[in-house]
Amino acid sequence: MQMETQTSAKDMTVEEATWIYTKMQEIRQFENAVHDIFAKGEIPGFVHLYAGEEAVAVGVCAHLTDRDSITSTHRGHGHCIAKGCDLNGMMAEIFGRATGLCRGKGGSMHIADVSKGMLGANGIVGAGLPLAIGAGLTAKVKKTKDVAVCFFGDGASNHGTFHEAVNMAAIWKLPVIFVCENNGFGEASTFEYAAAAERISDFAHVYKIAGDTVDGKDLTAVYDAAGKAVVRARNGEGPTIIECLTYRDYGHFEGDTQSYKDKKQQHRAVTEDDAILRFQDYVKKNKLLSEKEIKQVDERVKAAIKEAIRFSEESPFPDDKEVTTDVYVSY
Amino acid sequence: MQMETQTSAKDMTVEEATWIYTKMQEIRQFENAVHDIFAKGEIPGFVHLYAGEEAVAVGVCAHLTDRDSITSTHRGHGHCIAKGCDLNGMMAEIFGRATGLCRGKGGSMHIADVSKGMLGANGIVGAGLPLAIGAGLTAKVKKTKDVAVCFFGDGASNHGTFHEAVNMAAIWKLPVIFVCENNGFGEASTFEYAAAAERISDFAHVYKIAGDTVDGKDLTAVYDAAGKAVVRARNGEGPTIIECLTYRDYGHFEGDTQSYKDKKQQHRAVTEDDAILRFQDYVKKNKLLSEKEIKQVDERVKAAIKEAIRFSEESPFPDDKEVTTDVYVSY
Amino acid sequence: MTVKMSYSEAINDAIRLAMRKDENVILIGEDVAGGAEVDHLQDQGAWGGVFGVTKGIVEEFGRDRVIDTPIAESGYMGAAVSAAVTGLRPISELMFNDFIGSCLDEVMNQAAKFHYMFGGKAKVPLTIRTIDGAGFNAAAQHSQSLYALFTHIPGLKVAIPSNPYDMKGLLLSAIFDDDPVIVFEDKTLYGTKGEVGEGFYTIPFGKAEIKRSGKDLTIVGLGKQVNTALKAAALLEKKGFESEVIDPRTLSPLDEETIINSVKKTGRLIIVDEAYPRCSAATDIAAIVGDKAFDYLDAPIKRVTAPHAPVPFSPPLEKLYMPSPEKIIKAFSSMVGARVFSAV
Amino acid sequence: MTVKMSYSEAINDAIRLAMRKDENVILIGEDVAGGAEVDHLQDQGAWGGVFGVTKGIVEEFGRDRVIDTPIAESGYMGAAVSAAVTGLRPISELMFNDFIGSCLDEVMNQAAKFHYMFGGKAKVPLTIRTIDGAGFNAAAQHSQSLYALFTHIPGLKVAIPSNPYDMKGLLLSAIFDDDPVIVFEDKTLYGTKGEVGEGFYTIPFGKAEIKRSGKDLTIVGLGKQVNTALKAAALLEKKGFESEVIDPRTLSPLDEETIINSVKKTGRLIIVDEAYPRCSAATDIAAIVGDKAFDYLDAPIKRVTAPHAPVPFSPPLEKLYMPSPEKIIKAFSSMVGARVFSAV
Ligand SMILES: Cc1ncc(C[n+]2csc(CCOP(=O)(O)OP(=O)(O)O)c2C)c(N)n1
Ligand SMILES: Cc1ncc(C[n+]2csc(CCOP(=O)(O)OP(=O)(O)O)c2C)c(N)n1
Ligand SMILES: [Mg+2]
Ligand SMILES: [Mg+2]
Repeated sequence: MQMETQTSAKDMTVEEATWIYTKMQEIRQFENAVHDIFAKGEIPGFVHLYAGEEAVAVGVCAHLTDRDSITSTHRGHGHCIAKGCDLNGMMAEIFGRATGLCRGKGGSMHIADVSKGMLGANGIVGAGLPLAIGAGLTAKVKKTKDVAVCFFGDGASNHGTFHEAVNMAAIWKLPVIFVCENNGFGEASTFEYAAAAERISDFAHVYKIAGDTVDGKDLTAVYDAAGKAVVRARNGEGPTIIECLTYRDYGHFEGDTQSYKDKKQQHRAVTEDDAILRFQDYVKKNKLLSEKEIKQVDERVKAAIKEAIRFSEESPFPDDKEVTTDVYVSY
Repeated sequence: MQMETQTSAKDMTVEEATWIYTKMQEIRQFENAVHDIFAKGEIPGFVHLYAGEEAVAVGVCAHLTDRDSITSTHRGHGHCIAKGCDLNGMMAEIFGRATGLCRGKGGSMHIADVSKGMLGANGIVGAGLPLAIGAGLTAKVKKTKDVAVCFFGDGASNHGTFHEAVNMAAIWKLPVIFVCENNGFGEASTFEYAAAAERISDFAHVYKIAGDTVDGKDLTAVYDAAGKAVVRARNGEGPTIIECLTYRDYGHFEGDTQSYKDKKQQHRAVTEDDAILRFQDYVKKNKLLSEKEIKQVDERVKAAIKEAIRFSEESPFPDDKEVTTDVYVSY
Repeated sequence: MTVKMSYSEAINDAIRLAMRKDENVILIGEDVAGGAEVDHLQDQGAWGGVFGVTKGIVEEFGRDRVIDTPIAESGYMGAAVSAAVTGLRPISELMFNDFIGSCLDEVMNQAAKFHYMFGGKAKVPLTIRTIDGAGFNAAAQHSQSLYALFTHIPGLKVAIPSNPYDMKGLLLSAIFDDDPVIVFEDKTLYGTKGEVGEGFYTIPFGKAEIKRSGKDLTIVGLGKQVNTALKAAALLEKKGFESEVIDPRTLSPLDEETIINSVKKTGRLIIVDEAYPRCSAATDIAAIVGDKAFDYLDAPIKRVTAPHAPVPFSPPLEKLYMPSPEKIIKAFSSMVGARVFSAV
Repeated sequence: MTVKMSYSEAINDAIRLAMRKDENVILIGEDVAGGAEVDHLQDQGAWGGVFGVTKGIVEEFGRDRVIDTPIAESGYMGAAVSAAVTGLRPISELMFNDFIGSCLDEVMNQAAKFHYMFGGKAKVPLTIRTIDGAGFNAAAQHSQSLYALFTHIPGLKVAIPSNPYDMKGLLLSAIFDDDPVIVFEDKTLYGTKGEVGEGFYTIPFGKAEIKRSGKDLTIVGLGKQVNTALKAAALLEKKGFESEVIDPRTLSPLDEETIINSVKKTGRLIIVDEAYPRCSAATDIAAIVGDKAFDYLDAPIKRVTAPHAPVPFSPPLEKLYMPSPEKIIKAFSSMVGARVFSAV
């Protein structure tokens, strides 16, 4: 977000709440739309949807400006939207069109917009972790106050890059925030099976950095944790691990039968635990947004997503010569 | 060692003490000899000496049989000797002779003897960690009671493979013991600089496995910790991290000026803290070996090293055709 | 006796046969079963790999021998290497060959070098199964065909089966081979059906298959590009040219003899390879044949490959990126001269 | 004006010049300074890399720009990649090229692909310096020459300087190039002295150098093998044959034109490459020239390379392993016919 944010949700302004709610809705509706279009066979390739995890991306990115960087994952649409990527450009990218953010050459797993500090979705699990260190290093060397956020999954926490990155951020006191989206699964394997650690944030203690586990379905909890971490990072106080307990509403990728999910848990996740429903309650209870204003946002977003689809469908595919352009800046 | 060992040094037999002291001396004298010969320019390649860290390799391997496996590092001579590799074959390997353990094709950084459970010194930092998992996996799948020990440095603990391996050993409850030789340096960088963690054994807590830090210059401390870990591993109770605080008497590799070392610490390491001197005191105090018996071992080892050098110097270089043999079992 | 099976089923069949035959064979990788420790899936598994190729294997052999790993390629690949050294015959799945970036050391510096570095005293009977290939709109990080990297490394064997029959036979050879072997499974071939031998059989490494014979042109197709070669051959036949199409089946070892003998007959060679063009298997075969069959060549050896570019996502671009029968024919036309070619 | 300098000094000089010129240039890697946070070394450093190549640089530029890393190649290489994307020009040292196994992903799937995958909207001005080469008895895991792996990957540029002058100019080009470049430093060349230009200069990529000209044979030598080629040329001269020796200087891009023009004149080509022989830079050049200069070739293109084997430790074996003037002459003799050759 480009406006000044608060460190604690208690002080959230109407303007902020509106931005946050809008972004959460954009993610949800974008993903629902992609899900439907994929089912119809109109979207090619591998697609991993972020629906259900909105509170994480938005709660964190609310504190960031375009100068701050984020690194992302294969499940990157939510991070892109939260970081301010253009919906038309994103959707067109997923459609493989010339008007896509990457001119159709990247696709769902590689959406990026460096001008917005979004350093790219990434098809390689764990790859974003060291990349965040580099953005943090640039901030340190250039003595800016920028921060770098690394979104990564519970599954990625078992990859060596997680530890290499956290250790480097810790010894160099880099302005890097490690945001783990612990949605309980790496593909079809549970976090409990694949990871020996009880909590990923437990590692913070050993690396002697700040760390916490929060309810990742609760926008305000993520917002508060990230707010503190960003302030620490900007003040040169070093990195933080924030583990957000969340859930993905869809399968690992589109096409996944999800036999490994517990039906009750899945039901709870999309009803009482749902991040958007809970944030709606919150803004209403705290008189930030009214029921009517919420509906207005929903409608605005609906129109925006519809427009993104129209834009994409009507956009041309890239020119033939694009196969071999952009391999090098010069060669 | 092939004999039945005790879990606690308190119960150490004379036979054991003799074996242990002999192995420690073999390592020390072997390394001193290699140091001298290297200085004369008779040994080619990169050589990393283990002198000073004897208590670690010997204290651990005392509990192992040939069926148990160890994985090693670039600083592998000590592990080889402790695991029972032939001194002549080792020295000849370092000399690049046909009679070497690897027929001269491996050299110092790749001495191996799979028949003794020594899975190879390794030129790649961190590589031994996953390899130990494999040996542990074989034991588990084949339902043997064998254990696998991974020796690795403090520097290697910053490599991703450390975490990938420990996590896998933990979730699968493998009979793997992670023995960290924390000698305070990874090349010319201190452990304190390169690692954020205070103690490498602190990770054990997060991975929910056993772990401890011991005085790696004290043979009995290593022996006790390893004894317990081996029993646990054989009983199917899972992995252990043992961090041994030690010191390397020579440089990182032969030729290193060691400007980064604290002179006082270096002095203490080779005098009052010296593992061999301390074990001599121990065996004398506990009436396991007399001064005279110690001297006899020293002399026997001296002769053995001399013989190893003679053997190596008189051994032929490999046959020309060996350049292209052993690339494949069949091709 | 043969039976109709998909490429994917042939893999599943081979793995089961190997696991029945030798209890030291294990299958290890990310979600090769799936659903580990989930009550109702513990025995039956969830996925059987991202494409369901190993589905059901955990049901037959249990979790002790079908091991789901954390996302830790260095970790489990290194484990597979030394499990092989210490007595097992692991089949280790690297989900996509693009992920070799996370575990090249274990393959290149450990598995490939142990036998040599240890003076012949260690064996690494490891099989790596991995998915390669473009054509699935999986974009730059999930569409590569990286077999050249592995062929470059001495100590590794490399198989690129193009059809269900070869897949089964080569995979079984790989599993019972005492050297580390990497077997490439083209993701676009999984659904392809073909006649597969019943029961246990192996196909020796280093034996190419002549898919059709001809006297005017030799086309070597790598992996699924054998099919592109065959399509081009059919089109060329209509033009009156007889192509000999060769599937090398393994790149390391490479059956130079079959290719060279064919070129001695035809005088012309086109290599069709969807991998990157530089330092590739295509340049490798071209260099070897250019050297050893020099006197028999009537035209330069042509390579029809991907351009020197990552794999693009957008479907029309990916299509342009790939070799095609048309590109093969164009190459051939340049070899015989456009005039000769269009004259017929 | 030139000044006599070693290969190693040329590197040091280039890095200092680049760091003075642009404050965004940083040097990062394991012990590139050494002795971080050790009181008496904090300002002066301990090692300057394992071979002392970057010694003194920390003294001039300080620890903020000369960054010692933990032993975490994925970690710091990934960091260097995105530091490049976000505004720095990192020089990242991969101590030995053999360690690419620990960070291939960062190089192959991140650095090399960002510009393309992101539709040209990200730049990765990253320079990777790495040590390669056999001849040092450093055995199988510290002696490889893996430039073919990188040349295979689109999006990377690859330089293989063979002498101090080229090293300085190519390294400076690399640092100020907006694409990721990997520069290979042959460990056996560090001590080699030669004339080096004073001050700042660059050598463009994709421009080969003709080291000597001749009409009977073209020899392309890669990296330090240029020297082997020159030795062979001197011996051949005594036999009455004039060799043209070419140093391509960069493999990606490759100056095909200079090589092909030479072959058009000489009709014969030998490529000398100490790397593994399969899917190598040698096969690459052979395939390209075999295609584009087909009509001019009087003899098959020969490759004098390492055998398909890891690098052996034992000194006599390593010597046999390497290309030599004798092997080049033997190859030439096979090209002109032993009779012709010994007749002269
Ligand atoms: C290095 C690597 N290994 C494996 C994969 C295949 N893969 C893609 S997503 C995924 C699961 C990731 O789990 P997690 O990190 O928890 O993220 P989530 O999908 O839950 O958001 C796997 C194994 C990959 N893309 N990269
Ligand atoms: C992957 C890899 N990175 C870097 C190196 C170079 N290197 C060799 S030994 C070493 C230091 C290792 O430190 P540590 O693990 O503490 O072992 P020690 O030398 O202290 O026994 C380094 C960086 C290497 N061999 N492999
Ligand atoms: Mg997850
Ligand atoms: Mg150390």
